[in-house]
Amino acid sequence: MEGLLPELEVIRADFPILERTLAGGLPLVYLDSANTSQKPQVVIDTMVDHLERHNANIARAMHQLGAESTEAFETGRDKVAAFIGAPERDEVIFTKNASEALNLVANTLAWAGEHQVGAGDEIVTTEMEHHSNIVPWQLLAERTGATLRWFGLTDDGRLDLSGIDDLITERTKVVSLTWVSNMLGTINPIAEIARKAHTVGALVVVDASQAAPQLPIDLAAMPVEERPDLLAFTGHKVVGPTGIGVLWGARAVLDALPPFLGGGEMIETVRMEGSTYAGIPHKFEAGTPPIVEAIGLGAAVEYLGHVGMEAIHAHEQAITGYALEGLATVPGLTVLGPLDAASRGGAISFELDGVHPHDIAQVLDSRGVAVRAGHHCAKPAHARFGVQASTRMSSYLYTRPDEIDALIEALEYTRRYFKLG
Amino acid sequence: MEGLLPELEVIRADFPILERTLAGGLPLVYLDSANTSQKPQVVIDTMVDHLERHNANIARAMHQLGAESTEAFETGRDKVAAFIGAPERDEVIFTKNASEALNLVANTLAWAGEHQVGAGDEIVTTEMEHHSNIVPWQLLAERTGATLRWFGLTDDGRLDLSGIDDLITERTKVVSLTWVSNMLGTINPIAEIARKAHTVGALVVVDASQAAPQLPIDLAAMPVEERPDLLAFTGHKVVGPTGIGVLWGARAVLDALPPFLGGGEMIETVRMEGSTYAGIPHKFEAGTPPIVEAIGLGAAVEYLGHVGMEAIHAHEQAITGYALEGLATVPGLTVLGPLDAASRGGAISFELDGVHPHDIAQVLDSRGVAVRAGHHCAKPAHARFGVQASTRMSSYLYTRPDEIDALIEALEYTRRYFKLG
Amino acid sequence: MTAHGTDQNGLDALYQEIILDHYKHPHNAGLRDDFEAEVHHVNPTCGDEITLRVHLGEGEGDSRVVADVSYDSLGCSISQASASVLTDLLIGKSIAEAMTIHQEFQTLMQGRGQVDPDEEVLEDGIAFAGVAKFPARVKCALLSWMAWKDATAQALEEKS
Amino acid sequence: MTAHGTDQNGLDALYQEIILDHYKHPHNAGLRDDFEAEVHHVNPTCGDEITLRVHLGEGEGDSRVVADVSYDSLGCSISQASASVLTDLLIGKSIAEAMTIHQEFQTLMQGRGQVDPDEEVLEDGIAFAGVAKFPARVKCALLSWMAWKDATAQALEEKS
Ligand SMILES: Cc1ncc(COP(=O)(O)O)c(C=O)c1O
Ligand SMILES: Cc1ncc(COP(=O)(O)O)c(C=O)c1O
Repeated sequence: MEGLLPELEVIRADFPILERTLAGGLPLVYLDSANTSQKPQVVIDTMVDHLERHNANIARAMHQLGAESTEAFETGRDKVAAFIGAPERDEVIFTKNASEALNLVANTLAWAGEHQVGAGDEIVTTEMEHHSNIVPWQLLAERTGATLRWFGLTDDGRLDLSGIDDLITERTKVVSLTWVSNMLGTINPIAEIARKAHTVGALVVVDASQAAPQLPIDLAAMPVEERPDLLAFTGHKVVGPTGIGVLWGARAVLDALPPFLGGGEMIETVRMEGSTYAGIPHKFEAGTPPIVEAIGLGAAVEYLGHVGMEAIHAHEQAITGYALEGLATVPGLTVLGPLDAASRGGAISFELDGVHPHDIAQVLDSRGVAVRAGHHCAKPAHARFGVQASTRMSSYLYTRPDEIDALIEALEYTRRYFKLG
Repeated sequence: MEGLLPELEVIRADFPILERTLAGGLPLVYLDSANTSQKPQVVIDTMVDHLERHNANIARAMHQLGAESTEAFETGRDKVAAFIGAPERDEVIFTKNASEALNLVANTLAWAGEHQVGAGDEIVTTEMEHHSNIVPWQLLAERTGATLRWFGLTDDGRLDLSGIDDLITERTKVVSLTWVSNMLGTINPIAEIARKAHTVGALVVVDASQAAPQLPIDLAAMPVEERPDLLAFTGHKVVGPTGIGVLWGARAVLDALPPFLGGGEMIETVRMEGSTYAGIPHKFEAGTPPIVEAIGLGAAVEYLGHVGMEAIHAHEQAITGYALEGLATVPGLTVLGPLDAASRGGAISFELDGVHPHDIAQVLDSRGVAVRAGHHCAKPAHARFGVQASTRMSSYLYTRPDEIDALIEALEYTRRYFKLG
Repeated sequence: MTAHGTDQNGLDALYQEIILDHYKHPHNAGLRDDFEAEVHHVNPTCGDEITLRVHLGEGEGDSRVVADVSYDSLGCSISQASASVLTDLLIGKSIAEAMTIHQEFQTLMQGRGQVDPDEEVLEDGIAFAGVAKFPARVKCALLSWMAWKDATAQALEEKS
Repeated sequence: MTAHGTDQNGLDALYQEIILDHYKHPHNAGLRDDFEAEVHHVNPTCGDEITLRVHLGEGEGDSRVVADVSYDSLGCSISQASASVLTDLLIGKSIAEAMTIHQEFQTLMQGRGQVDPDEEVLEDGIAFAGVAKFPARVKCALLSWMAWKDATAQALEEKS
C-alpha cells in the first residue's frame, strides 16, 4: 500500500501496549487514537529516568537536582516549540490539557485588557467543535453579555462558509475553530478563515488537538495574516502523557492578556496589597507545572519528529483511504463527514443501520477491536446530522492495514450477531 | 532517637533517587521535600504499568482498555478520598496542582451563584500564605470590588489572632488559610478559625499542601463547624507525581459553585444555544483528566497509608526536633518561626549572618546537601520578618538523622568558606 | 441459555435473547397524556436519553399504584430493553412494591456479576445479570430506572 | 587562582576572590541624585532586587557618556559583586563602548562555561567566567546588567 510508514513494524515495536492480549487471548486492535494515543517506550523511559534520578521542583531550586530538572523541563518547552515551529520558545505555555488551554483564553478575555470581550461583542465558533471549544465560549458569552455565533455545516460535513461575511463582522472579537474535526475528520481551511478574521481585527484561536498528531505544523512559516493568534493541543494525543497540554500564543497577544491562575512562579513580586506578574511563559503557569509530563511530552514530540510528520501524515492518509474503502463494503453503513481521505484526518465516525453504536463497540470489543462509541464530545455536530451517537474508528502511526481488515470483519460479525439482513 | 520510623532503611530503599550520587561522587542529602517530595518505586511502577498495559482515555471508552483505565482512575479517587477521610468520594476533584484547586474556588466565586463575592464583601487570608493562596484572592478582590484582609503574624511566627473579631465579621464571605506554613513551619489552629468563620456564614478554604504530607487528616471525623468547606493539596508533595492536585469540597458547596473550566466530560448536554452540566466530581474536571497521574497519586497515598500517617508525623517531629537542636549550635544562625518541634511542620527556614541564602545553598550543594534558598513563594511572610530571602531545609519520611548532621556540618563549612568569625 | 453458540468473551451473557427481544419490540413505549411528573435524563458520557412520565393512582404515599409509566428513549439495546422491562415490572404495582423491585434491580446491576437475581421479583429483569459484568454498560441499564425514581419522587411531591 | 585550596565541585571557580571582594566592598553603591532614568528589577524566582539609576552626559545617541550608574541592591554575592563590577566597567565609557562591554559580558554568562573572557574588555568581570557553569546563578550575575540596559534605553527615550 502506497504511503504507509516504511518501518511500520519497527515503530510498532516501540509501543509496548501493542503486545498486550485481551480477554480470551485476543490481540489488541487499537483504533481509538483520536481519543488518546498509545505511548512509545522512549516516552515512558524518559519519565521513569526523571522520576528515579532527577526529580526536583524547577526554577526555584538551586541544587544539582533542581538544575537538572529545570533544564529537562525547559528543554521540553524547546522541543514543543520546534514541533510547531513557534516563532519564539517563550510563547509555548504548558497547561494541563487542550481544554485548559482553550479555557485560559476564554476566561482571561472576560477581564479588563486590550482584548476584553463585552456586551455587544461577538464570538464565532463552528457547529463541529469539541465541547471543549464550545462551552468555554458559552460561559464567556453568558458572563460578559457577548453573543456566540457559529458556522453551520454542509451535508458532507464541511464548514458552510457561504455566510462568512455575515458571520465575521466588525463586531467579531474572537473566531475559534478546530483545525481537524474529531468527529467528522474534516480538515478546515484555517488560513482562509484567519485571513478573514484578521481583516476585522478578531483574534483567531485554533484548536489543534486533532491536527497536531497528524499534520506538520510550522507556525513561523505561515504568513502572519493566516497564522492563528493562539493555538491549543493536548499531550496525550501526540504520544505524550496525560496531564499536559499546550497553548501557543503570539507574544503580543499573550502579553496583553491578564493573568489566568494566580500563584507560584507566575509573579514578579507579591505584597499583601497587590502583586505584579512575570513575563511569558511563566505568567500563565501558576503553581508547580506538570514537570515530568513536560519532559515526557518533549520526548514524545521528538519521537514524532524523528519519524517525520510528513511521513506520519502520509501514513494516516493511506490508512484512512483504506478504511474508507473497507467501510463502504459493509451493508447499511454510512460514514459521517467527507468521503475522500485527502481532505480529512484519521478519525472516521459512522452509523450502522439497526445497531446502536454502543452495541457495535461492545461486539467489536469482544473481538479485540477498540473503537469509541457515543457523541465524542461533539453533540452539536451529531445533532446537525440527526444522530444521537456514532461509532468512531481512529488510526495512528502504529496502525497496520490488517487492523482495518479486523475492524471490517468485526463489523460484519456485528451485523450477523444482531441478525441484520 | 525517639519517634523515628522503625523501618527507615527499608523505606529509604523504596526511593530509588536516594541511591544517586552527585558531582564529585557525593551522596545525595535531599532536604528539599517541602518543595517536592521524592517518589517511591511503587508509584513509578504503577504509572509504568498503566502506560505500558492499560492506557486509554476514561469514561468515554467502552472497550476493555477503557474500562481498565476508568477503573484505575476512579480507584485513585477512592484512595485519595480515604487518605483525607472525605465524607463522600465524589467530593474529591482532581486538579493539576494545589494552585489550580485554590484558583478554582477563587475564580468561580466571581460568578453568579449562592456564594458569589461582590463589592463590599470581604475575603480574609493570612500573611504567611504561599503566593498560591494570596494571588487568586487578590485577583478575585480586584475583579469583583471585594476587599482582601489578612491575619498578621506574631514575632515567633504564629497567626496573630488578637484581632479576629474585627477581621472575621458579617461582611466576610471567605476565609482562606494554610494549615501548615511552607516557610515558617507553623501549624495553624484551623478548627478554631473555621468555627469562628462559620458563625458569620463564611466559607472556609484550607490550603493543606504542607499538611497533607505530614499530618493525618480525617475530614469526616471533624465536627462540621470545624471542618473546612474546601481543602486543597498537591500530588507531588505526597510522594505522588506532578500534574495532579486535589480539591476536596463539601457536596453542598461544590454543587452551588458555577462551573470553572468548560468542555469534555463536565457536561450533561451541549447544544450550541446552551449547555447543562454534570454533577460532581465531573463538573469540575473539564477535558481529559490527569489519568496516569491520578493512578500514581492513588499508589502514593496508599503507600503513605501503609507506612501510617501517625508514624510519619512522629518521624517528622523527631527529625525536626533534632534539626532545631543542631541549627541552634551554628553561630549566627536564626530560625524563622516557632522553635518547638511539636507546634510545627518539617520545614525550617533560617538566616545565617553574613551569608546570603543563595550562597549558603550553593555551598551546601557542593557538599551534596540540597536545600531551597529564596522567598519560597512566601514574600509577604519574608517581608514581615524583614528578610528578603531565607534558606530552608525540609525533611520527609525518608530523612535520616545523619542527613541533618551533614547539613549542620555543611553550614559550618559555609561559615568557614565565607570566612565568618 | 446463550443466544449464539460459543460465548464471545461473555457477549452472549450480555445480549440475552430476552434483552434483544425487548430492544426490538419495546413494551409500553411512547409518551402518554396522563401523568403527574415528567423527567428527562441523560447519560452524559454516551448521550443516551430518556423522557419518562409517571402516572400514579389515587391514595396516600407508598400505597398509591403506579398506574402508568410511559417513555420516549434514545439509546443502545441495553438501555432500551431496560426501559421496556421496567414498565412490565412496575406498572400496576404499589409504589412500595415498585421501590423494592427498583432496589433489587439496582443491587443486581451494581453487584459486578456477584449477585444472584431473584426471578420471582425481577422476571425478565434477570436477563440483565450479565450486564453487571460490564461496568461501562451498567449506566445504560440503570438510566430508565433512575429516571423513574426521580419522576416518582416529583409526582409524590406534587401531591403534598 | 582558587581561593580555598581544593576546589569543591567548582565552588572556587564560582566564588573567585575578586567576586568576594566586590561583594564585601561594593564600588559605587548607593543611589545618587543625578539621573535621567531609574528602574527596579527583580529576579522573580529568588527575590533578588536592584534599583538602578543611569545618568548620561550631554550629546547625541550612542556617543553620550555614561556619567554615572548608581544603585541599591539586595541579593547574593554574585548579584552584588556583578553590580559593583558593572559600575567600574561602564562609568565614563560612551554608550556605544558600554553596550559592547554589556554584550561581551552577556555572551560570557550565557556561554555555559565554553566562552573565554577577554580581560582587556571585561577586567574584573572575567572573574564571572565560573558563574557561567552554574545555570541557576547566571540570572544573579545578569540582574544588574539587564537593569542598566533597560534604564539606559529609557534615558535615551526620555531625551528624544
Ligand atoms: C503551602 C503551599 N500552598 C500551595 C502550594 C502550591 O502547590 P503547587 O505548586 O503544587 O500548586 C505549595 C507548594 O508549592 C505550598 O507549600
Ligand atoms: C478537537 C478536540 N479538541 C479538544 C479536545 C480536548 O482535549 P483534552 O481532553 O485533552 O483537553 C479533544 C480531545 O478530546 C479534541 O479532539
